[in-house]
Amino acid sequence: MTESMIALLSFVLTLMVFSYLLGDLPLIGNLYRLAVYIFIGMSAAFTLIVGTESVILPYMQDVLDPETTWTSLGSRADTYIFLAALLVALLLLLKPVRSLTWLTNSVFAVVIVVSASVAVVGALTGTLFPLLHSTAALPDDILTDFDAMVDTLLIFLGTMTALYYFHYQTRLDSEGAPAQSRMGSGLRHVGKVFLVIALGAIYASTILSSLTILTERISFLFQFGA
Amino acid sequence: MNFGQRLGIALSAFVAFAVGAIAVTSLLLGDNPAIFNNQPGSERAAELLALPGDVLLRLVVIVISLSVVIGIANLLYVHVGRVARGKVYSGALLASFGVAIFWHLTRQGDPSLLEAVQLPIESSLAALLFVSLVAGASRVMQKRADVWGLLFVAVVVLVLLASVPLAELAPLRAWRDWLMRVPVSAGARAFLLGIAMATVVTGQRVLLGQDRSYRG
Amino acid sequence: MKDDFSWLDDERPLERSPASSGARRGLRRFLPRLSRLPRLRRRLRARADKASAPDSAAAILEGRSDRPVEELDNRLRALRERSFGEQPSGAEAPGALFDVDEVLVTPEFQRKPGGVISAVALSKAQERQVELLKDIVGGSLDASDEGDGGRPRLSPRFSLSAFIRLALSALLVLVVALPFVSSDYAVGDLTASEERPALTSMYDLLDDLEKAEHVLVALEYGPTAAGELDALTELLLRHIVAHSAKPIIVSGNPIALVHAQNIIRKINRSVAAFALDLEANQDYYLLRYLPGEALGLRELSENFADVARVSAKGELTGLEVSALEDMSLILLIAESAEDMRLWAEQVLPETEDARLLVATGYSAEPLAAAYADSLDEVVGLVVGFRDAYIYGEKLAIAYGAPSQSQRESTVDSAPAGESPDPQGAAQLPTVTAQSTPTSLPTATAPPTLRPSPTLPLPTATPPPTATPLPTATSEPVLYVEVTADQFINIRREPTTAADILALASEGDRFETLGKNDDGSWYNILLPDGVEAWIASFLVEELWIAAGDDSASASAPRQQTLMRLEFPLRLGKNQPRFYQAQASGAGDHPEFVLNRDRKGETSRLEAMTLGALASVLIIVFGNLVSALRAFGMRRSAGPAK
Amino acid sequence: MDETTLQVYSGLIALATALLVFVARIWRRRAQRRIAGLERLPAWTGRAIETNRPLHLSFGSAGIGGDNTPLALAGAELFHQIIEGAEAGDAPPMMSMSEAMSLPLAQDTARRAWKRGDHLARLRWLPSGRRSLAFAAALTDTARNEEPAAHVLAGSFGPELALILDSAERRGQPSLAASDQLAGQAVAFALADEALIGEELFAAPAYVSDDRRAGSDAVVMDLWRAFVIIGVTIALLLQFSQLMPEYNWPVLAGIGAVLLILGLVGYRRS
Repeated sequence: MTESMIALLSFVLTLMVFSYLLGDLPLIGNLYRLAVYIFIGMSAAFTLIVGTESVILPYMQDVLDPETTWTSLGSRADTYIFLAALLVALLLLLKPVRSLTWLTNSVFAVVIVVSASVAVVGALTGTLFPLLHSTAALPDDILTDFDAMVDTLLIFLGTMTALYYFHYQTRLDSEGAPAQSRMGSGLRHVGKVFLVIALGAIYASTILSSLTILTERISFLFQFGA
Repeated sequence: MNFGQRLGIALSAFVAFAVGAIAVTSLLLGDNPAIFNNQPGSERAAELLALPGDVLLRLVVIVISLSVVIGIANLLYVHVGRVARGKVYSGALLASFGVAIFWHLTRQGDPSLLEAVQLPIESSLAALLFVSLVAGASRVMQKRADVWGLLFVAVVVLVLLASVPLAELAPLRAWRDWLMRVPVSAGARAFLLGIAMATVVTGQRVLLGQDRSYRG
Repeated sequence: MKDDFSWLDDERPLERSPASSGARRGLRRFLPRLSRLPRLRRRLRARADKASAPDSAAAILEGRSDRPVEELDNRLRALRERSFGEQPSGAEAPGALFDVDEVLVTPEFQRKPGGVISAVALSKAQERQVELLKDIVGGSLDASDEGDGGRPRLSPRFSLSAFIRLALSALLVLVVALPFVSSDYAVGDLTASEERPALTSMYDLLDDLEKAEHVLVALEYGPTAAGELDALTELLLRHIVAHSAKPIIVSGNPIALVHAQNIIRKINRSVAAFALDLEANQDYYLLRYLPGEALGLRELSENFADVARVSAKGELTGLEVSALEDMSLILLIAESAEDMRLWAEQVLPETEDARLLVATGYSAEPLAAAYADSLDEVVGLVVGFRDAYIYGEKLAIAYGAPSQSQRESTVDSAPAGESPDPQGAAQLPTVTAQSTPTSLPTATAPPTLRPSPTLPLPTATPPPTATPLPTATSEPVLYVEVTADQFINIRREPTTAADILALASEGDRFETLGKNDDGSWYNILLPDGVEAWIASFLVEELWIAAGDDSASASAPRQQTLMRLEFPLRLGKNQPRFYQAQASGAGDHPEFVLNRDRKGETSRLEAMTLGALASVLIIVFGNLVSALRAFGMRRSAGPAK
Repeated sequence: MDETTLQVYSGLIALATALLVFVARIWRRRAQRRIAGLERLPAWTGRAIETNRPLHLSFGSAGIGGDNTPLALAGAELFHQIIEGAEAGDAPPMMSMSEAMSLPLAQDTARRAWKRGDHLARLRWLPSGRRSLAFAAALTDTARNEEPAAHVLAGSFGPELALILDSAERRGQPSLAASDQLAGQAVAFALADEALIGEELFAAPAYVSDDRRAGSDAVVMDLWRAFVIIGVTIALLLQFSQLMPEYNWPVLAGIGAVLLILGLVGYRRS
């Protein structure tokens, strides 16, 4: 495809998507939908292509040709792993068959459990410990630098109260409705301040991100038009 | 619930528990000889400990990439059905799917279709987000006419203004930097810690064979 | 009537009915009275919905518990069930429920001949009661919708809110587009953007890369964020390959890998004239896609050697690495903070002494900063387009190119397509003939050249002898000044097939000896006395008196000398004419020098305007809502 | 903290959590604070039944295999309860996801909760992955075509959530949104009718589920939270005491006071 073709197609499709802003007008509204459906089809195709070419095909080749090995485990192990994976995938496809649930459930359990253990291990070693460590650590200049001390304490206070905000268990008041102690609800309010500030900042950053992308699109439209 | 079903549940719960214990141990402690006090042979032991996790990981990774096929099948199933009912757009979807596959097979991985179709549409949609986000932010007080809504909007406005390179707004940048460094950082940490803790707890429950998803 | 509908009771889970008797009582009191004034009623209800005073109608709804409908009058209940139950189903439904704005009766009552009304013969009084019932049903339905959805019942098409939306969108897009129309709308001082230490350390680390060092580049973004992160990616990749270091690109996003090919293609295109093509599995590596997010990354960190074995196209890469520790740096370009979290969780704990550089978009900044603070491994952080701009400026200055602010003035006057047309794409990137205001005949555009240097070059080679211009010997000396805003090539012969001796950029002046036959090339004298040729449509003639030192030794001239000292690499296998002199400039500065920076300034200006406009809209919209809510609260008070 | 220490501590915590999860099942369920978003769900389900329109339940990019596997499972548990409630109606809920591995999960959830057999056609996989705009754009069209009675978006969403919520808002469809991505949470907070922020989605099963196993999660999370807060507070105080040795006694007294207060609070609550 020539560069000018690419530019022209991009131009037209960009305008088609931007027609969403005009709302549900007849005809124009359909342009947006058309672009979206084209987009979904193509995304699916690309996902399929890359997934197949970079994972499945190499393994297939590996299985078919015992001379090559793609992993350090050796060709035979690769073959077994691949065949086992094929079997698992096949069984997942059979999930709707009720009489096989005893088998498909067990297979599904393997997939879920391996994924969950990766998530658990990652969350423990990658997020929980480092973040707690840095929250509980004092900077060296804490005693000499008043600002640093205030900031550290604020971060500590904010993190802890915001964590406490999520606390679920509570006691019941005399009428049987969930109620919280005055101190508890005070802490939760402090925590919520930090949470809402964080959400607001993230929201604004997201606006800036999309604004950057919009400027890129408009820049493209103008450069094409010129 | 009959005996067979009970047996099935017991089986899947057992498989989950066993595989979970192996996977966590292997992933967490594997490949680190220091776990075995670096004694002779600990290298080998560490490798052996890492092996089951390694194999399981590879297996599941392949399963996941194969699962895309299931997804595509679902997509095509839904839209072929719609085309049969005369929906034009689904036809466009199938056509673009076919074109992309055909293009790839005949042109040996020429990525220009991505450049010409996928990229502009996706970028433009991301650009549309700007309008949606601004419109949404301008309605926050409609939904939350309370102090939280106000605080949210104030922070949004502050951060946006601080991104403007005007000399008059320079003090705002200092505020914004402090905001990002202290309260936002604290809030973000709380979110991350909370989610990490919840992930660990829910994950452990799943590892113990206590989840509905593979039990019934 | 009761018998007609009693069967429904068994099927419907009554306890899930959205309206409570409390709400109903409130509505019973309100609605009949107001039904005479439908518009007022609607407005009041919309207001009441927003007000949260404890005794407004909305509050009654909010405070309801899911009490059973059994408490309702039996007939009323049946009527209600009937009217709901026989809605046309899902996909085909015209959305009648949401258009009940104008009606007090649900549409089905009128539409269906076999409905309640025609089935029963009613007296006048009964009819009035039915009207009342319909009123209540319509009303309660309406109100319960509001209680749930919390929005006024405006039809989505051609309504006021749709109009406001349209106006708002148009305003935002127009404001953002202004800087591209004219530079008069620039607000703020772009040069004021300060440099952050995290950016400097990132720059320094990349600048210290040695030849053949490996840099793991994690491209964790798809086309979604291409508009924001492509600039950064391209810049950082150029910086890496300029040092002949080798980027190893990985991604958990399949589309990102395809997109990466496009970015590399773009880089290649810009340096095609120097025969510097980046070759896959040699100058860079595009590894296979890592499926399963966390799982894929875990696999990467535990079995890097295996992952590095296969390229995205399923070929063997021939890469000899054993573990992630072999990477000099890890550069993570991520669109979301979650990607950064994934890397922090799955990769960093598994690698010793990893040094992670992070480039993200704005949306990830708050979290990325939190992680960067907490993790010692993170040694550099750049965020968003503004940092890309600063980084680019820094790089350009270090490599001897004019900074963007210097070339700004011509950006608007030469609006060539961003993706350069094939003509001149290679050796005269993105400058088109008509864009250069020149008094010279510009009929002959240079011969076309495809990006790949292996293609035969269609050359219309004129004899390299110069026909002296009649004026060349007269007292004022003819100079040519470069007007193109790109780096242009100065060649040994008046043909695009000839060697490139040097690069010149906008504002450079050269003493001119003459032209070739068809006037498409100038014969110029380089400062060190070497004769060379430059394409005429890229320059402008300039007469400067020979003795006029102030003119010939003016600032632009000085720039020329400086710039010509910079390294200029020729085609492969050809001797270098000029040797690299700047210490930090890497092996192949062409990668950095030939970056297309068109429109960057306008984009920054557009962002400024866009941010200001959105602040205005947000503040105004919320002010109106807050005032209305305040007004509601006060007006809803007396209804107690 | 070096790698080995990290690993050992993590292992211990994982083990302790496992024990707690096991033990927590037998504890009496206590009162929980209110989460407004979850309280709206029955009303929306009711409306879906009465108007005979489907609910739209979405996993977003949460799926088996990612780091958000537990999130997907928590979402599935929530969806299970919603579908069970909606089963009284005729329109089977629609489930969408951008991660192919959540298809079996969704299908399974639907099959368990919706006993009649016509749910298969209501699953929608859309390409693909985290922050998928194809997914969001397709859902803007869903909001228009299928007119769901309400959107329950409980999974992993990025800023693209704004497109979905915006189109739902345009058509007057109520929405509940929850995400593990912070950008998604911020968007949900501003645009959705109801938002579950932070980890609230993980606790949703404890609110809606009839499954005691899932219901005990919130208790364990609370225990961990208390542990973390107390631990970090004490760590910080100890560091202060090291910095200022002369104030050792007041600091230790402070720690004692904190523990005492927390103990008292805990005692009063139980």
